[in-house]
Amino acid sequence: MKFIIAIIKPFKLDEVRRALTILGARGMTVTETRGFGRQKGHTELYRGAEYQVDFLPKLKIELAVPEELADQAVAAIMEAARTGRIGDGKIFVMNLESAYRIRTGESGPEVL
Amino acid sequence: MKFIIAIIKPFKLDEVRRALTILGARGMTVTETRGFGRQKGHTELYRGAEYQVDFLPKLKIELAVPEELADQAVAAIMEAARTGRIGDGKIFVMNLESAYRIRTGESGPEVL
Amino acid sequence: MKFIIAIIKPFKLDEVRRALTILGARGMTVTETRGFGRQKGHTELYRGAEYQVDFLPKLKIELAVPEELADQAVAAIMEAARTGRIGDGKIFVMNLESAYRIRTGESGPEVL
Amino acid sequence: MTIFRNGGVALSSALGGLALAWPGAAQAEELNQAANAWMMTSTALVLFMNIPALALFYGGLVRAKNVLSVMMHCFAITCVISVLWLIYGYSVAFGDGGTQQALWGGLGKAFHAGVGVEAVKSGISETVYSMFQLTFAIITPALVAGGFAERIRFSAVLIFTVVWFTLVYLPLCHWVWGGGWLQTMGFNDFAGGSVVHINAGVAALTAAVMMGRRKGFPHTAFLPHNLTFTYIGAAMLWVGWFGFNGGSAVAANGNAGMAIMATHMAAAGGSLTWMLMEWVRHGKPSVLGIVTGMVAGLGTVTPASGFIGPLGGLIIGLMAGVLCYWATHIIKRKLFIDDSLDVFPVHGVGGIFGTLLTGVFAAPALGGLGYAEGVTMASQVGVQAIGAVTTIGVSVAGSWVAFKAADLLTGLRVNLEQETEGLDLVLHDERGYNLEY
Amino acid sequence: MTIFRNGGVALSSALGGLALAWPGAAQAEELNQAANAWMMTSTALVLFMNIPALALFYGGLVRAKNVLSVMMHCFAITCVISVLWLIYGYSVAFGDGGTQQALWGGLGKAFHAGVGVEAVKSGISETVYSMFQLTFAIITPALVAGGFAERIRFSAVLIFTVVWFTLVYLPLCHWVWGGGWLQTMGFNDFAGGSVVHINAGVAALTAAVMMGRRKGFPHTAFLPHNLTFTYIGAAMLWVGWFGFNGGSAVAANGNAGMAIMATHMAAAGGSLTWMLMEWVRHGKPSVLGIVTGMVAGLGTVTPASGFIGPLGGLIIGLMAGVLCYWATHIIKRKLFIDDSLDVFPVHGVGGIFGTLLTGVFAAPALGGLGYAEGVTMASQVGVQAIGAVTTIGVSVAGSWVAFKAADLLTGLRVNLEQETEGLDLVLHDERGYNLEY
Amino acid sequence: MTIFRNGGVALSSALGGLALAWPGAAQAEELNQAANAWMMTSTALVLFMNIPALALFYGGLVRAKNVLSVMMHCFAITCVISVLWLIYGYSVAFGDGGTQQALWGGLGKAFHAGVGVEAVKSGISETVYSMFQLTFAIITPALVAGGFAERIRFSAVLIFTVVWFTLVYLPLCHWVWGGGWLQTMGFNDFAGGSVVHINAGVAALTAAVMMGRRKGFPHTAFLPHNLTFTYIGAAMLWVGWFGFNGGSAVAANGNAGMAIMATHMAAAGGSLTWMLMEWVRHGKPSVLGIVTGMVAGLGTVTPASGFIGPLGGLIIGLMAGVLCYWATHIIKRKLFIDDSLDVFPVHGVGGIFGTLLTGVFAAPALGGLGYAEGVTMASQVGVQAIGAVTTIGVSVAGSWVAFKAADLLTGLRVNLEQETEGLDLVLHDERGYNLEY
Ligand SMILES: Nc1ncnc2c1ncn2[C@@H]1O[C@H](COP(=O)(O)OP(=O)(O)O)[C@@H](O)[C@H]1O
Ligand SMILES: Nc1ncnc2c1ncn2[C@@H]1O[C@H](COP(=O)(O)OP(=O)(O)O)[C@@H](O)[C@H]1O
Ligand SMILES: Nc1ncnc2c1ncn2[C@@H]1O[C@H](COP(=O)(O)OP(=O)(O)O)[C@@H](O)[C@H]1O
Repeated sequence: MKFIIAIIKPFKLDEVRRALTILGARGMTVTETRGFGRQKGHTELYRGAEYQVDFLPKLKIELAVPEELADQAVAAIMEAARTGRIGDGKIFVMNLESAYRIRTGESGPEVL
Repeated sequence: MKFIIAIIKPFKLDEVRRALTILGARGMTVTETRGFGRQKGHTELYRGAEYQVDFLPKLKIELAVPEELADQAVAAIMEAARTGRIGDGKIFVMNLESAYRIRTGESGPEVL
Repeated sequence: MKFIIAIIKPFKLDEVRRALTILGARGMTVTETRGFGRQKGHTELYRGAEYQVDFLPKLKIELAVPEELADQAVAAIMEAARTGRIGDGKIFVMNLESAYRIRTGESGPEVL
Repeated sequence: MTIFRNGGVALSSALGGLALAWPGAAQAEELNQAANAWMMTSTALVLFMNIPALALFYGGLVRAKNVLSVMMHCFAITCVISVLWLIYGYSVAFGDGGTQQALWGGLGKAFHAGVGVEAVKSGISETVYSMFQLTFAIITPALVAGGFAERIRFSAVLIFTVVWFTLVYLPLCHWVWGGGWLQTMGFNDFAGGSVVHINAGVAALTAAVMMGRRKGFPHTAFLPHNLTFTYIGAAMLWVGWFGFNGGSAVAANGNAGMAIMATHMAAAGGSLTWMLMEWVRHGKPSVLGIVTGMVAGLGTVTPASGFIGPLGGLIIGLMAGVLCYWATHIIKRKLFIDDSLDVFPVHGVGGIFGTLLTGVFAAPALGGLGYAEGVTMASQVGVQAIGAVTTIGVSVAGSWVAFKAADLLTGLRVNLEQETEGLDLVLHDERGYNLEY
Repeated sequence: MTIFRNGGVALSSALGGLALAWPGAAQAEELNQAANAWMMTSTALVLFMNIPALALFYGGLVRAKNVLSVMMHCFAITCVISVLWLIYGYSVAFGDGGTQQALWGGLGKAFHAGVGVEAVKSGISETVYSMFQLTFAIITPALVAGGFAERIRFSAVLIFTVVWFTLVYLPLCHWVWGGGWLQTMGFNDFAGGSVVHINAGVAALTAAVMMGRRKGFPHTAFLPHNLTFTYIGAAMLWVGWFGFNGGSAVAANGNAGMAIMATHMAAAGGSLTWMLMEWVRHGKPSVLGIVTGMVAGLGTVTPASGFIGPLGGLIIGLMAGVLCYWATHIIKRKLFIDDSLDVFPVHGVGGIFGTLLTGVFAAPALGGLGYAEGVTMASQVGVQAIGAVTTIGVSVAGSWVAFKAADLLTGLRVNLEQETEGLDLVLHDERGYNLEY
Repeated sequence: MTIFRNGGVALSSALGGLALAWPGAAQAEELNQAANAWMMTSTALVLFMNIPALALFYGGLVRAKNVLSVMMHCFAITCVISVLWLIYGYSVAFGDGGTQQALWGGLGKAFHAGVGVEAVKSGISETVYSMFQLTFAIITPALVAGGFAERIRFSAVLIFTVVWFTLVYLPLCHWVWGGGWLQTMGFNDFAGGSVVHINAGVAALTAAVMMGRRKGFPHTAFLPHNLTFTYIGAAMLWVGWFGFNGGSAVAANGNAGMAIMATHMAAAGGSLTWMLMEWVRHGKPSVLGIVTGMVAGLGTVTPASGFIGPLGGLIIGLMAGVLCYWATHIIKRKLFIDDSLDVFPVHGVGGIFGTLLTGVFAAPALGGLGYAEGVTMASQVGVQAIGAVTTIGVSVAGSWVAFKAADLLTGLRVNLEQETEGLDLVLHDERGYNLEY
């Protein structure tokens, strides 16, 4: 199994979720984060002074998938989250050794 | 060492923490997240219109443990977090290559 | 590639980011979390009663780096985040199998 | 506001009120300091209804990324209208229009010319009279902001404000309260059922139709980002409404007291029926529901508040809660119009209904204070209908012009990406909350 | 409220107040417009104390998942009580009970019958008199809500409100302020030490005992989710209390001014001593501590506020801060009673203490305004004790009946899982904050 | 406040105001109940300006970890000053100083001795007079808190408050409003341009210089953690300012009404020009900008508000928005002084400017109400300059002493780590928000 971490622009969440659902993913976990990267942060005004805000609001999607779905999931996120402008985000894939469903105690790819 | 990620229902935090403490875990990190899964979200009223809210509040527990404690930790979380109703959450286990304590610079399982 | 997770004291963010930037890291993702560990939480007053608050505010930094930068990155974080007092935090390193840039579809260490 | 202050006089003495003269003769009046004290308080209360009350009420309802933009609308409108009021607004609405009095008040009092420290109007300082009226002129366009929230450009709001104030608000205000033709005809709008509520509701609906829906409407839930703010705003509106309706008596007498009591009962009634509607239809009552019912009750009772008793107020409120609930449902769920914060179904529908009911509940048999000489319930309701229809017509036409002007000059809407990013960052380089540190 | 308004007259002329007649003769009185203006303002201030002030104060103290439920209590109580007040509340409390005047006011003024625009009572419009009193009837059960917060069913709150208002609030209100037996006996409660504060505190304690503790009490820290709200609410309470106590003079004279000053000093005093208690005992002063001390000072000075001088107010406040601090500690940490928001130790204990002290600090030697003819400090304190004990007795009994009724009809508490999930989602399908977008 | 109330009398009768006698003769005056009603309302409004308004305004501007500390400052200052006021403050400022009247009011009214229920001063109850003045004494040191926010120790704030109130506030207050030498000289400060705004601004600047910068200044952005709070606070300040300036007429007459209107227009003007400055220079207008402009307009018009017309108010406001914008820029970006919440550039600069302009816009040709007999614009501006310079001098010296005393006794600043951790946890064992559950 694979553990996919995707950092995306917040307003792309709906599209990404839809794309993953179509693919058959039945669960995911989303966290608000702040990202620092090539994309420049916005300016904030403070009584006439301007400040650069480096950290931008991003969403992190964590998604555990069976081995065979990993590539498709990456591709689906990539397409759904893309605006083509800097700051679209990153996808990281790691190896997932085991997965359990708390409710039933089951483990393995079928719990995902 | 193993890196355990558990997604649980928020009100189970206390019990999970207690179970892990009994087991000997001396640290963990908790993050608020929103989960999407089989459990249906709640309805919210908005001036007579009803809306389905898909993402549910969940907590993510991150816990690094020495190899030999991993299974017990998973079992402990599983038991403490279970209500038996849909949405109880998932546990994911990954391989942890190294761990450091910032304060001392030490590394290895003994920092956990 | 490596995926580094660092739990640090919130007010050390600026210093850590600076240290990593000097090292050449061009991106990272930061999340607010609450940590439980050896460091004792603070006391909160509530109308004459005192309560111990166990979970302390921490920041989690996620940083994907090319293999060869991993050790330096760990060292840099360690140095920048250290106050020498209990609760400084931990660094966890895991293996990162693949990384993608959403905007371009590229993958590999060069997207980091 | 009308009959007791400037218009029909038959009733006012029966009520033990002050003898109120026609504007032209105001200088000779004596200052009633108690009334003056109450009217300064009322002025503060009505300003309070806009900032912060309405800003909180509306601000809480939008998503976090747009909270500042909505609050900015309320604030900037306050500033712009205040300046225009000093320059020509007060004069056009409340000046002495001479032979054209039926239509407008002329420019004789532009820049508040002749309104000195000692000037008295309707028994209070003319400056206080003017300030009190100004607060009404401020809150009306601010109410409209609920219709175009979460997608309008800030510059468009400013243009709309200037044009709409001039073309829509000032004429209606003069006609109904400044000695214009509707007032002469005997149209009764005590505190703004037509001038404020119908007017704002219709303008918001016009805006919603002209601008189109927010991205995601009607499928996405635009959940209020902070219902505690909406609640606080609602509570402040309730309290402020004592000044809005109670102050419209322009006196610290029993008429003001009775208006406050009728107003209060309508708020309670509207809250309870909206709450019950939800309980019955959805199984649970909500905080947003009860406070929306409150606004419905208050908006609906406003035109009647000075002519009725507390029981009349309660009944109007009870009806308003049900009626506006359904109106909201229909606009949003049947007609799919994205009047973002439901201004039309609450204020517009409530205002129309209340303006008509004013003719009914004034009947002494219903606990009301009675009709002017020679007037029957039927004839009064007829006049009320004329007033309501006039307001709707003027508001639709003028609002269309105002938004069209804004569209041509700067464009009405932000683009889709900006809408998704949120107006606060895009238009103001700010965010409402930075709670991290 | 009592002596200056309806009761003993000896003092009132000495104070340069209005000549105040017995209710029955009210129609003949002349309207004092200045008093009327001030009383309308005071009415607005006291309504403001409940919504939004108390809603904020309480709302901030609970956990985020219950904030709306608590605010809903304050709002729904406002609506329900208002309607009941119009139907029978005002009449029972302030009507002319004829031969039964010692016990209740009868139903002669049900539906505000006979309370016209021109009706005058105690020198102000009777509608204003009634509205002012209504706001007291609203805030008292709302205060009780602090005792059952975070675990009660919403329907139970509604049932409690109706029963308790009828069985407990109205009788006490009549006895103390409406010409009932306690007033006749010379019991002095200027602005509600007994009727409001003892009463609410005791009812909250009864609720806490009957309902049992919240899950986790006393080990878990139920941290206030938003102390800024609690602070804002406290600040608004302070300001609103000028209307609460100042308005209880039912006049815009020196008595009102003196009551405001004494009130203000008590607030300052209570704040400072609670703050110092914390500083000494815990090493740090807290925001929650200082504002709780303020409420303690205000609640305690309330019954005395119109009979004392500013120094008396300050001393009462200083004592209240210490006393209520300890009372809170004992209830929570020794008796382990989960009166969620500490209503009894702050309002109940403060109210009892203040009601007794009213008899003491009225002494001219202590800067007070003196006693009625033939009354000594000892005899006055005795009467004060009778009033306090009566209030406690009626409140315990009536509260028990009210909560028992709610329990039988709909159940008092949500179940454990619902309690953990939070009342906002479970009972209202809403959440206070959606700050993500 | 000066001329109409206690001082030059030439003008007051021309304005149809009350005949106002010298303090010493006050007891013989008759109570004007309407004025009393309005002044109690104004008192409530000005207290409201400090808590919660200023607490919200300031609290929203700091980082989340310091929000409670700032709110605590406002609250504790309120309590401490109130007690000191009762003990000696009122007497020193407004007592009858006899032969030393030019310098101070003596201690004859310490503990409010002789200020009974029936005491009347300037036509209102002396308790009300005192309470109204007290609210000014409260808000002035609270304004200073913006200068030392986010790094001061709480105990240092308390020490500063006691010393500064005694050495700086009371003398200035007496000199300008209590019959002291500046008032005798004809210095005009209607509602506190010098006593409140210059004074607080200069003290804040002194604090900022003495304490040094916050860690990270000027490179790090100290973003407001909650601009919605700042907005709400600003809106409440606007409304409350009607009591601040309108109440300074100490009457419910046309003078109060005119002051309110001029005040309102200045707020609108300052808001708009600050907004435009940002729009032109940064491309976007901000919420923080528009509300800061409002405060600039209000602070600047304060000394003039009772002497000018609405157009004068508007012009003063328009100028204030531009001037204070630049002043803020220069202090922060050129001089790198870390006056945390910009108290000096907004209140100090605005106050100085307004104090001088008071001499200009009083000219009838500019819509003003005229000069006292024998006074010309030039001579009046000269006297105004003397008043401004005096205030600056006294405030710099006294503030230095006050902060030095605090430094010696307890230390001024928390250490670096505490500063980073945040004052709420470090000093008060609390956090503003616990929104998780
Ligand atoms: N090396 C990295 N490790 C972890 N997160 C990263 C890394 N690089 C970028 N990110 C995340 O991805 C986001 C987007 O990256 P950025 O460089 O701005 O643009 P792009 O994705 O278009 O290259 C960042 O805001 C950050 O959250
Ligand atoms: N494949 C997945 N990857 C990551 N998180 C998941 C995944 N599936 C479920 N989750 C998380 O687990 C939570 C519970 O899952 P859900 O399907 O609702 O019920 P259950 O755990 O009882 O099967 C979800 O809300 C989500 O946060
Ligand atoms: N085993 C663990 N797994 C995950 N996070 C941990 C673990 N141990 C500690 N942490 C995190 O590191 C933080 C600091 O740990 P703590 O034991 O308090 O001090 P120190 O880092 O100095 O040993 C904790 O607050 C927690 O967030």
